[in-house]
Amino acid sequence: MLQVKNLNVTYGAIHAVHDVSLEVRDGEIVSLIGANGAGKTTILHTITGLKRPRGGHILFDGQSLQTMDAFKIVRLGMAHVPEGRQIFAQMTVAENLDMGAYARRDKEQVAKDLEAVYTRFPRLRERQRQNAGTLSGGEQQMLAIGRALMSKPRILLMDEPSMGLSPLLVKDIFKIIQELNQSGITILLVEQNAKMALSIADRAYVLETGRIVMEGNAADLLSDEKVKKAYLGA
Amino acid sequence: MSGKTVLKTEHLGIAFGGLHAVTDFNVEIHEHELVGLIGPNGAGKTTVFNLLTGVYQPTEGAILFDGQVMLHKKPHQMACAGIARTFQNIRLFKNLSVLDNVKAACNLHMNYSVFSGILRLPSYWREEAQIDKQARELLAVFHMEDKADFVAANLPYGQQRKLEIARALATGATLLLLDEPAAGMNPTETAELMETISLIREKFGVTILLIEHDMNLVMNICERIVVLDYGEIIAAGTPQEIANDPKVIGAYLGE
Amino acid sequence: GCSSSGKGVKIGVLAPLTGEVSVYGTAVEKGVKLAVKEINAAGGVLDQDIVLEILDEKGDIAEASTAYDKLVSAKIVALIGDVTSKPCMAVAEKAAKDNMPMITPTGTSAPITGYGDNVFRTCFTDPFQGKIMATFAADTLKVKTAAVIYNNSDDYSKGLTENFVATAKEKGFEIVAQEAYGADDKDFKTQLTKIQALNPDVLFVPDYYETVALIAAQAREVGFTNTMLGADGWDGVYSALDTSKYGLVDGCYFSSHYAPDDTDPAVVNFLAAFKAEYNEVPNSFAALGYDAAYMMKAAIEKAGSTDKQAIIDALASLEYTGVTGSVTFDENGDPIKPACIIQMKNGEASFHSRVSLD
Amino acid sequence: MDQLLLFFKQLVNGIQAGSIYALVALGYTMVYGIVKLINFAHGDFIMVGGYISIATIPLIAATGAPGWLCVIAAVIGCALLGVTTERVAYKPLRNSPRISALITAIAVSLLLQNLFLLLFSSSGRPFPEIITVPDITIGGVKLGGLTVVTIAISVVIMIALQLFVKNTRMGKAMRAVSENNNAAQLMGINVNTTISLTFAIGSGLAAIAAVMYCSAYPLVDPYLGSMLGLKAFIAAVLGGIGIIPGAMFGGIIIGVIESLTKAYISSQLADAVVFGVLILVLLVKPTGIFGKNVGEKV
Amino acid sequence: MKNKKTTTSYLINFAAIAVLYAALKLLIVFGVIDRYYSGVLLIICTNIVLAVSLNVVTGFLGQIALGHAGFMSIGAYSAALFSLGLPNLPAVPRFLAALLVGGVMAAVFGLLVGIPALRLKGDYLAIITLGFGEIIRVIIENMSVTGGAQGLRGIPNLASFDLVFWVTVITVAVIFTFIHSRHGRAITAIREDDIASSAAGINNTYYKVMAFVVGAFFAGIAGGIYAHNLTVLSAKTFSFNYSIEILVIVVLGGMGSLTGSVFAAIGLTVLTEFLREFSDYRLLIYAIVLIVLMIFKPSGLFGRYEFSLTRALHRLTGHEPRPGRQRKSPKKEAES
Ligand SMILES: Nc1ncnc2c1ncn2[C@@H]1O[C@H](COP(=O)(O)OP(=O)(O)OP(=O)(O)O)[C@@H](O)[C@H]1O
Ligand SMILES: Nc1ncnc2c1ncn2[C@@H]1O[C@H](COP(=O)(O)OP(=O)(O)OP(=O)(O)O)[C@@H](O)[C@H]1O
Ligand SMILES: [Mg+2]
Ligand SMILES: [Mg+2]
Repeated sequence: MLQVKNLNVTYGAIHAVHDVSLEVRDGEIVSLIGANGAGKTTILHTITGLKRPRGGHILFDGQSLQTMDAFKIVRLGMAHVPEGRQIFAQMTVAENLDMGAYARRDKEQVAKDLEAVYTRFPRLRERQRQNAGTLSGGEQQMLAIGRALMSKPRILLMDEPSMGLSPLLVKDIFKIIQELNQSGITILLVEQNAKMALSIADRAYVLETGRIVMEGNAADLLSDEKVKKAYLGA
Repeated sequence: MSGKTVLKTEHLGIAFGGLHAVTDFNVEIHEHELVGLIGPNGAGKTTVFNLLTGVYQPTEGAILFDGQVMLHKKPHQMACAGIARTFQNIRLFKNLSVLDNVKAACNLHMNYSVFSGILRLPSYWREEAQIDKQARELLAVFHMEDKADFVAANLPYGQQRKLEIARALATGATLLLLDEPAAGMNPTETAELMETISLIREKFGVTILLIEHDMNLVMNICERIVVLDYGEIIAAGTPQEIANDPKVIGAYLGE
Repeated sequence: GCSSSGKGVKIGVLAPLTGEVSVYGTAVEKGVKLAVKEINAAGGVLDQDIVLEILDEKGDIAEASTAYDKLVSAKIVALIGDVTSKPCMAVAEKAAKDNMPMITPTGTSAPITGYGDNVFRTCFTDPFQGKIMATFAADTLKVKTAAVIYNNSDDYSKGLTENFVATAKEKGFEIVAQEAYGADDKDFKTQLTKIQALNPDVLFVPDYYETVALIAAQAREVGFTNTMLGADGWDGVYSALDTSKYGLVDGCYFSSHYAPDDTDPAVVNFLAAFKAEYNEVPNSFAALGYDAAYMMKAAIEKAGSTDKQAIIDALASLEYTGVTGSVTFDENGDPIKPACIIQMKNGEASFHSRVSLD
Repeated sequence: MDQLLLFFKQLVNGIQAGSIYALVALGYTMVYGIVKLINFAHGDFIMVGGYISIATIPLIAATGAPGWLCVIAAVIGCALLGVTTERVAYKPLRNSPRISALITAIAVSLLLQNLFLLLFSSSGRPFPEIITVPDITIGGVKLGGLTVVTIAISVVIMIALQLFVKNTRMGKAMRAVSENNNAAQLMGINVNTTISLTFAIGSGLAAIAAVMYCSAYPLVDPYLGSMLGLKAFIAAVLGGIGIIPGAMFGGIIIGVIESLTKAYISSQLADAVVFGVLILVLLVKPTGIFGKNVGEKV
Repeated sequence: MKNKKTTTSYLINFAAIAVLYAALKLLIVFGVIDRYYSGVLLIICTNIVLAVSLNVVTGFLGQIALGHAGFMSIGAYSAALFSLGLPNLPAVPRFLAALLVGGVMAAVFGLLVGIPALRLKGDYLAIITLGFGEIIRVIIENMSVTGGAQGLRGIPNLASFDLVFWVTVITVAVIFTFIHSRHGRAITAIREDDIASSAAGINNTYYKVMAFVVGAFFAGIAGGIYAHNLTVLSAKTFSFNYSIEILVIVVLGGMGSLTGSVFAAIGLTVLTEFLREFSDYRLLIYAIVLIVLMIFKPSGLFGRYEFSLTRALHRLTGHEPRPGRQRKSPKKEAES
């Protein structure tokens, strides 16, 4: 479904991503783990068109994305829960969710999905009228995820969704991710919480300073000594 | 519970419009303690920090720091009094050098005048030399001495968090408030952070109040934990007590 | 700039060709250029062409001062300019030190010529015109009451007002209102409404024609039907009015240097030549620039050399008759000439009478 | 004359001037609200609108159609100008310090002024009378027909804009873009077209304002826009910049304050008083009269 | 800190300035630099003082201020009135004292304006400073001591090249040392993040006002130079357009780079003079140049970079000093 070939990304002098190739097959959960500054966010940004690659190809259902505008890519059915939440601070919670469905026309289905999001995150329902900017860190994270869901994506890119969430919610989030995946949404998951991520993912890639150093079956990686030492803190 | 009381809050509370973000918040923290403040998202933890650092003014209750009542104090006054903090979403002086980030926080215990600064009088050289030394030593504690001349924005995430802590310490604070210092770190980095925290606690003898969702960290280094939910304290005690408290498990830890 | 070969008699011109007051600067420039074109066609001066060094100063004091220095470096023998009063003073201050022959065509503020014996002007001074119009109002129009609306941040407007009011006292008619407005104002209804409420016999509007056009229209709008008076700044007011609005200024008078319908050949030729050159009707700025150029030429001829002191002496004792009347300079370097009163009627500005201060 | 009557006349004078400010301020606030750029060139767009009108009126008159139809040409012209300006001058600076964009806006303003100075000389051109609406007289106070029209137009535009931004899809897109460019793209919003549209509307409004302004003060010169733009901007800030009803309100207020100051305090100090009021308001309410105070969550 | 290195670098820079001064002086004496060029030099110096002073507020404190010309005018008028009031003082002390008076008066107003105004941020601060600037203008226009609309005339022409040159050098040096002291550090910290700065114990209001007052003080000095250079003052000159011209210099040079301000001040002044030839086209060209520069150098010609003679010399002589962040030596800007 999503194919990335020899991707190279630079910020001025900094060469953040070197020849990264990865693929996400239809219906999979693929997880991308790596230390801070490894280049995970950069890769996601490049896939959704927020950043232009220096070189390489990105294919989504056979269409190449590397020169496509972000808003077009999104309309192809790709949603992105960005790092740092990027919610609309001056809009209310409800308006934020509404923006999530911007590209959609099917009114009544949107209403249903909104209801679904509220049932997933009751806290958001409580705060419908509150300015998103004044939400707590975790509440903002919920909102960011909810907003992404409102676009009814076929593939969902999540950048550290569990960041800043309470243990209870972290568990929920990963449950939700699995549910979403069962409901047919393909998922590319960037996580610091590697243990959790690997435990729900089908396959995974390990990124170090912009290069893929390991890839394969999530279960295998989970039991891999090197990975344990580096990312599972055990 | 050894040592004298550093911080005491009495019925501390704040409401935003109708919303009571924090209500009847009472804690007593003793010198040299390391206390954890946990609770569900939106429980009011960061708000407590904002109250303690003068970002928000409480709508009820009082804050006693070193026995003095802290009323209508501005953030910088709180800092001068000895309460320093880090932020949930990092707030560094992005375009300043790492060294200057720390030096800026030393400002409150420098006192050469504008004129000695402009005319480069001896007092300027003396104090500048002194804080230059201090700042570099402080960075050394975080193994960042070699990064002194980097622009803060170009630091990797983990080191940005550390720099924020260093900056807070540079104010000469006796009470340190850390808001989710481990957020966005992987277990290995977190482990390293835990060492640093205990280290600075020994080295600078500061009292620490810390918000964190990483239970591994909290349970391991905190001596005492306060649990907040919907702005109210639902439990307080040792990690073991908290870990087995059904209320906490229900509201926060889950099982 | 439009300097041709370095050889020839170099005369400097300073004027605002850009910026808010460039309207007046460009008018003067046109007048000067036309004159010099004619002069050179007629054989120039001292058997040489007059070469103009024209510099823009944006109506800004600092720019005027440096621009003047630049002209001095370019070795000009005399200066025509500046156009507006304050830059004029900054320049005069320096010119006096250099003993540089200087004629300002339009710098009306009284002190300008006080900077030195080298400074002359072709236009009336503010006091002069203020007095003239007050005299005219009293003696000819026999008014009992008058009001003034003036531009508070413009020295020309303010200078005229002060003297008009002062003379009114002597002449014994009452000033019922003095209303001010700011430099960039376009709405004067409030002040005019106040004035209208007092219904004075005449309203004195000492400003330049573009503002005057707006004030006239709004004065009529708030119901003021009496006569309005102005000074040489009014020349050209029709150009700022839509043809359908000419009626607004019917029966208004202003003082000027010459009358467009004057049969004096100097005037007739000037109007014709100007129309031919630029295909527009000149205003008094153009006329004054034109005369300034001719005076300078006359002086240089009289001096028989381009020696600065010689030119200055020549100017001091010059008797010249041009478009803006026959001029001699008083000891300050201000022109001694009568003003003619122009009357406006259905689109025509025509000679009404000549007034001089006894 | 009866003092009360005089007072009402002065009030009306204020409203007359104010309704123009309001109209201009609406365009200003519109652009600022979305792009967060103080478009110093807005006043000069009005100037351009004035010249376009002058150029087209004779042609329209020739066809026998009413002269005010020139507004169509003006709107189109200004909209194009606005969009091009944004594409050429502002777009490259979207991710630069905002002040660089501010300086560019100032430069654009300078450019337009001097371009038109070259094209049409600095001498003002009289603006023909194209809007002839009978005056209304209530108890001795004459309310100019032009004023009535101006106010009506401003109100209509205000309401229309408000509805547009709050309720339409495009309007939502605009608000999203103004808040967070990247996030907006992730919602599937085409940022470029959104911003272009914003400028098109803003400049279109400038054109309408131009026609009304020139009809009220029938003299068009290249510097027409500079002071007008400034006053309107102040009106917008007073009302709470970015807030559409605020602009309307601010405009009228400024006009009335000016008029009453000239009438009863001092015609010299009117400008000072206007700014003084602005300052006082901002000190009491830092985001303007209608501004909502949005503190940053720490 | 105060080791051989800094002291020598101070000496080097001072030497460089002295050489520059001597060179210019000679050129003037031998008439290579004639009246016109030395006149331009004075204007350049005035603009340098204006730009570096505004840079304190806009570049280092990070606040847009559109009222700088207002403070300049206060300095100009009070300096002028002072020297007019003391006609029989010898020229040099008379001029310097006048500048000081101008500076102090402007600073006082800076304080009065700053305390309320600086409660606002960003565009609101911009507009409020603009407002104060215009109010000052209107008031000056309506006072009698200032000559009102007629303007103030007959101000002694005391602004000699030598004095103005050194005043400029000192201004730049002082602002440099100020910025590179604890106070300057606090001010830049506020620019970077005012919430973090107050949490780090910095009294935002205090330092904001300080920056504002310092800026106003030197704007006043610039006003004093202006007045004694042109001998005529008109309130109109100091409208907000002038404030904007100054802002343009700062932004073009680079907010937070004194070097930038200096070179931009020189560049733009020279450009204006050069374009004078093109009479009616000049402002058009000027505008286009500005737009192009902004598009291609959005953060100004120098960004936050500061030129250092000492560093340059080191590079020439091969042995690089400790690499890393730019340390810069004072006074250097006054070069050229
Ligand atoms: N805007 C930027 N400008 C310059 N360098 C950048 C920028 N963004 C990221 N980088 C650099 O690119 C590299 C990869 O950054 P990235 O944010 O993709 O890492 P990451 O894996 O997402 O880290 P984290 O786990 O902290 O989110 C880092 O070295 C970072 O310093
Ligand atoms: N300025 C404000 N206006 C309105 N509501 C606010 C404001 N600040 C905080 N709140 C609300 O108060 C509650 C507490 O917020 P706070 O940031 O303290 O939560 P928290 O405990 O830090 O949560 P997290 O762990 O997610 O950071 C939240 O529900 C938030 O929406
Ligand atoms: Mg990341
Ligand atoms: Mg929090």
